[in-house]
Amino acid sequence: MAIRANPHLIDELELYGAQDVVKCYHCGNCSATCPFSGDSYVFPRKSMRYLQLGLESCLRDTLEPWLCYYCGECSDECPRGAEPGETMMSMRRWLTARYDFTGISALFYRSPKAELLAIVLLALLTGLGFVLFGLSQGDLAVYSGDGAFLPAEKVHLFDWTMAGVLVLLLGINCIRMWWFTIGSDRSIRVTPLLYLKQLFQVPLHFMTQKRYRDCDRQRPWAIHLVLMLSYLTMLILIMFFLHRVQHGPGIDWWVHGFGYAAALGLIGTTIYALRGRLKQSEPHYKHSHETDWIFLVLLLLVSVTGVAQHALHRGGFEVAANLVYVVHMMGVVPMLLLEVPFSKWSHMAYRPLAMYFSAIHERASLNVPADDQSKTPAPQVA
Amino acid sequence: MGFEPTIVGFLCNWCSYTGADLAGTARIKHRPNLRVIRVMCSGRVDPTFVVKAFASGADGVLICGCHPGDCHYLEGNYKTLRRFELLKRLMLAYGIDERRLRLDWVSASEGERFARLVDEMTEKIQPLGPFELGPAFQNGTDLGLVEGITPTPEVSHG
Amino acid sequence: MKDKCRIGVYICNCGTNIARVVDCEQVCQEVGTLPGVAVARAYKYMCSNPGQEMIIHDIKEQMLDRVVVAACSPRMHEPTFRKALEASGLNPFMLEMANIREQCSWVHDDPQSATRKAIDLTHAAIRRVQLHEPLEKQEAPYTPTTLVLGGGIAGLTVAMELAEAGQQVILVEREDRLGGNVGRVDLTAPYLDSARDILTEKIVRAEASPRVEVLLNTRLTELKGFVGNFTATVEDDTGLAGDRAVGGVVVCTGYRPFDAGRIGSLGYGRLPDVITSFELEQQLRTGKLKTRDGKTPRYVSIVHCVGSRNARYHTYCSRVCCMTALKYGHEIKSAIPEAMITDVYVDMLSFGKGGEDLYRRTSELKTMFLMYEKEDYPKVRSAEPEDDCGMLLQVREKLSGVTIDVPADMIVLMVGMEARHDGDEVARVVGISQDAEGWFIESHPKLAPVSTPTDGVFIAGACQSPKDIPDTVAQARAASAMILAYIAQGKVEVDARFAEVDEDRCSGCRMCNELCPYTAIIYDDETGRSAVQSALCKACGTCVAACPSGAIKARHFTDEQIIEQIEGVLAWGSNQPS
Amino acid sequence: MADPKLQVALYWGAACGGCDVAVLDTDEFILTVAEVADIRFWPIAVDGKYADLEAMDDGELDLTLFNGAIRNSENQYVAELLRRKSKVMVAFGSCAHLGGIPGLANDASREEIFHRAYLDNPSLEEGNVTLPVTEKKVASCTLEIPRFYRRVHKLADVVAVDYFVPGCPPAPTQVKAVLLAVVQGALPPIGSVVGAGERTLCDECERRKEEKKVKRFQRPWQTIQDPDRCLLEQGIICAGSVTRSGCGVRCPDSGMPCRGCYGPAPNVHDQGAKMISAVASIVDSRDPDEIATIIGEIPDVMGFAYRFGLPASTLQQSVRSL
Repeated sequence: MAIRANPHLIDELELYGAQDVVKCYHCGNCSATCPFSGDSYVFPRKSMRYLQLGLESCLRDTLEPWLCYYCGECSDECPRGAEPGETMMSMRRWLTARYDFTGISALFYRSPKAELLAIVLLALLTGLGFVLFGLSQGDLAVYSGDGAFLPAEKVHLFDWTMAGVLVLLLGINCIRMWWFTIGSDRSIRVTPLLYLKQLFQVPLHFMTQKRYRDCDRQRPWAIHLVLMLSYLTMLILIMFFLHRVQHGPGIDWWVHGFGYAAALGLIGTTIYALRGRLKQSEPHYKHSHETDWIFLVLLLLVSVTGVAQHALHRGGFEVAANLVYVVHMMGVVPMLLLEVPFSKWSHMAYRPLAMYFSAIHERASLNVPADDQSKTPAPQVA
Repeated sequence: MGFEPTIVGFLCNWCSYTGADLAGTARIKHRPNLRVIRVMCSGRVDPTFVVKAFASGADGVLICGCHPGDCHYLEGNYKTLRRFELLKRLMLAYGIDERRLRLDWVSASEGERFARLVDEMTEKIQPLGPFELGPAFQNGTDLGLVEGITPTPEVSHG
Repeated sequence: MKDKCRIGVYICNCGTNIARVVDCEQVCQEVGTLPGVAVARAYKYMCSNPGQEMIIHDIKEQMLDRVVVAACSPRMHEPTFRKALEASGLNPFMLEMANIREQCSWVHDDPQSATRKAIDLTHAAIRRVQLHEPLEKQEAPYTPTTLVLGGGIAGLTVAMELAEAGQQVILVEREDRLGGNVGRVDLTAPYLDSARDILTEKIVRAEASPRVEVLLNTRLTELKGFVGNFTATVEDDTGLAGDRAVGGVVVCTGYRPFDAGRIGSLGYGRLPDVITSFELEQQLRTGKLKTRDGKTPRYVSIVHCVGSRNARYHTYCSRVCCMTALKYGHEIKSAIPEAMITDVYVDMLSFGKGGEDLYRRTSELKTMFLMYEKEDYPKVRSAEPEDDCGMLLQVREKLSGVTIDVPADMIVLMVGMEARHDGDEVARVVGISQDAEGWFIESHPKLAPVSTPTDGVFIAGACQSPKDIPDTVAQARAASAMILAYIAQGKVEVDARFAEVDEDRCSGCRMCNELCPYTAIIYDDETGRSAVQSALCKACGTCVAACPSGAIKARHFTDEQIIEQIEGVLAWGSNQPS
Repeated sequence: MADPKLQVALYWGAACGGCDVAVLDTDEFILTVAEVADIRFWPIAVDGKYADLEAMDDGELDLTLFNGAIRNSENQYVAELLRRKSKVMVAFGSCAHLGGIPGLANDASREEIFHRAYLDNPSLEEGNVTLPVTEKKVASCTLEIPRFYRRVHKLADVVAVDYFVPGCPPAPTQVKAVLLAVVQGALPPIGSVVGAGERTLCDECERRKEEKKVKRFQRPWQTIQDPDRCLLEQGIICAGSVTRSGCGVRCPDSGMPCRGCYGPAPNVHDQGAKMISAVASIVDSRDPDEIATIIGEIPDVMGFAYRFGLPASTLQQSVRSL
């Protein structure tokens, strides 16, 4: 069956940050140089081709943009200046929007102003909510313990509720991702056992980002891993040890040790990334979409306010600590509610999942009987 | 050492001779059995030359011209082809193995093809042994020639 | 003659090129004892100055009357050694070369058999040279008027070049206007300048020039004579014929577009909005870019290689279509900015000056490029109402391996160039040949690109092979230069190698008359004899081989010389016990 | 040599007798010859024995006209004998000149010929399996008959020949001219062809000649010919163009194509090869298949190329010894 070409697809991707796609003339240098590209998944050229030809459904169903960590080798090597690395990045944004069933993601990516507006509105709403809530609960001068302005257990409950909503939203999007990439693919048969056997891929890639190490330059991997682990540590601390984190005045090194390290990691890597994007110092920092800035600024804000409220609390400035706490939450809530399911943060789920799905797909393709394979048009892009 | 045939080659100046030169320039090795005689066009090759070559001891004769349609002289090679067809019939009537006479087209750019042609023809003639006419013609004279009398050739005078 | 010969034989080592495989000393010794050989020497470089001087010295000191040089191919150094003979007062045709490099040392490894072969070839040359005769070149005057066939960009360029050099030109055009195919084009690739600008000025100047006689609706029906001395018969549509004396002819008859209707799957003739590139040019020239229904097309698809690079139609590349297609991208976009352009191509050949830049600029217009397999033309069908476009073009896209439907409101077929239907008539009249595709054949693809086997007849432009305007103009100017060189000399040299009929032997059987590709043989009814016009003869020797009376002699390639050579190469073998 | 009269011998080798008749066809001129010449030996006309010949002195004869080819040992014996006895030896007629019609037997071996002549011949009496042998012992002596050679030779293959008179048979006017030349002692250099022209038949042929292009070759009976037009142009294979002039164009004038009995033109090395070159050249086609078809339809290639000259052909001449 012929697939209808959509000549407007490039225009659409350009809203997601794609640039210079038209310059590509398919020499294949990008795929040849890419340390991740292999026999089963050959990119970025193939995805570039889908994009150029406006093969929307092909592009929607491919996992390839997620297998790219954007080390930027391809863009460096491209003889035409077609920026395949950035195109892959923009495809990830576009895919995020396609996985998102609410349409919010698409709105945000295509209109950063809308995202900014949503963040500000949600932040104000959060600020107002927390102030009103705080006032109803306790005293602005009390940070923790009885009569605390924002009691840890209540905040904890809020966190868990929010986590539930996030998991639900992201979960639905992940299922959609599964359906597009594996579930609807008639050319392969995946047994439940295979799903089970490959499940280890998710935590493996999530925790180690190990594929990123295949990149010639190791520093991006290190930065990315530190950021990732810091964030994870902080998440675990907040979700499970919030009380102990906030409890004072003594320092519980079992908890705070991790917390400080994580805070340092978060602030350090975000500043590094921001600096890099400002100076365009590395290939993957050369192009910045508005959502990249929003994400980094938000993360830095949240990290700094988190550290600040903690420091203020430890320093005995309880009122200030509480106020900063509210500001912190004004950052946290939009960041989690908007960034995780609808924007850049979602890749923390999609990428390990893509690793998992690709491993399944690869093995399932090997199991397809020969006659089936002949019916399936083999990808011809090298 | 096995039988090494001697092949006389008539090569047209513009395509085949140049192609043979190209085989040289490109150092494409081939069998040393061919003796090339350059003619301006394969159309110059009078069947008389072919019978003379066989009569003088050639084991094979190769005629090469430009590819049909590419003749430097527009269509000399078509005339060669016509003569070759009829000459082939005469050779068969003499009981000569048809592998000994070959017409082929070699362009100026076909050095490789020329070299393979020479190899192929040499290998085909090798098992045939030295040139000979059909059994009836092979019978030499059994005359009792009287010594001192040499047959007079007929001379022409103008 | 044979007994009195004094032959000098020179075996070249060519450094080690020959000597590495061939034992030159042995060759020298064996041939040195042959009858007629006065001196035989081996030397490291015969073509070098000392080598040539050795020959010149020997000719003078040893009273040599013939020379054999066993060295490289005669195609390489025959002129060199002929000059050496001339320098010592010997007729240059008293030389024979044995090719023991290209056809011996370079292609054989075994020294023994290579040396044997070298001896045989040298022996044959020695036998042959004994029958060589001194030959003299001849001269004829050159008429400084030039006949130009075809009034397209090539013909106009030749006409103006010659006219501006002060020479007379007769410009013959079959159609009723000058300009040819370029006259049907809007802008030109890659700089998007107007074809009209290029052409109009030339046409106006040609029509105004007192040196250019423009004959419209006219054909050349006969060309008699030879270089410098042709008589051209031209005939117009009304059947009015006249003879013109011309010295040279430049054939600039151009090409015709491929008939797109031959490829059914593309829908030309079946679907109204499938048009050829020339039809699009027409729309662009009038500034009305519309579908048949008068709508503005939103999707324009351009199919490349229509009739080109395909085993069923023409295997060659038509050279201009890719760049023209890219040009359309710009022209259509500037007319309809919102139009989406798709180029369906086989290979994007954006060679030459400005080509790659045009490709880049076109791709920046977000032109969609789809690659198809050249034997697998896209299929065009009418779209359904829900498709939101006029037609769908189905392409098996090669770079993605996906079969794709491309929406299109207008499909432009880049029709290739084809040899003109009347090419064979032109070829026959002027005495040049065509390749399998019908293009006129040049003397040498690299070294003589505008010359033909018929001296004084040149070809320029797309009648020789598909060509763009710059190449066409370059060829036209090259042909003009060739003509001007003849005119500057005022005379033509006729090769000393030609066939001649011995009137005392000719029996008037007329066997040879039809065989001559240059119609150089004239039969005289009165005497009942045939004769060769030496200026027209190219020395192919076909008539010589056919002459049943043995009356035609090919100078420098006589029966006796060749038979002597045959016996020479076989002399050693026939002396061996079998 | 006191006798002023010319001493002449005529002899036939492997021949049909036509050449002898051609001499008689000079009509009353033969009487003129008789006035100036003594015919010393002429088996067809006068009685004579080999013994008479053997008894002559060497060089006693002034002239021998030898017609017929050398087919057997008797032919050779007499040829050598006459050569010794004669000052001038003339190969008279196609058979002596080139091998002639008997020479066509060269494409069959002696065994095949014997088989055909003595065993398979339809006119043989059933059960008759008599084969000739060169020696047969009978009661008192041994009988000998000449040995049948493996192949036919032209006269010049066995003896030195001074002049060649071509033709099958030589045209009487040419015979007359030759005899006259001998009588007058106006002979050209040794080895010359006499009694013939220096061009080809076409020179004397009155038929209209145009440019030649042939799509189909055929035998005379297969077409209704234009009596005024060149036969070859009509697709009838006429050997006139490759045949020495001098015969008087008798065949083409009678509507029959020339068969080549006068041999090749002076400058032509091999009549058959030249014929092939000339005839194939005028095939009107550029399509290899069509060319093969047109050429393939030509009947009996050997027969038309070497009707009278197979023993003299270049290739046949190249086979000299066993």
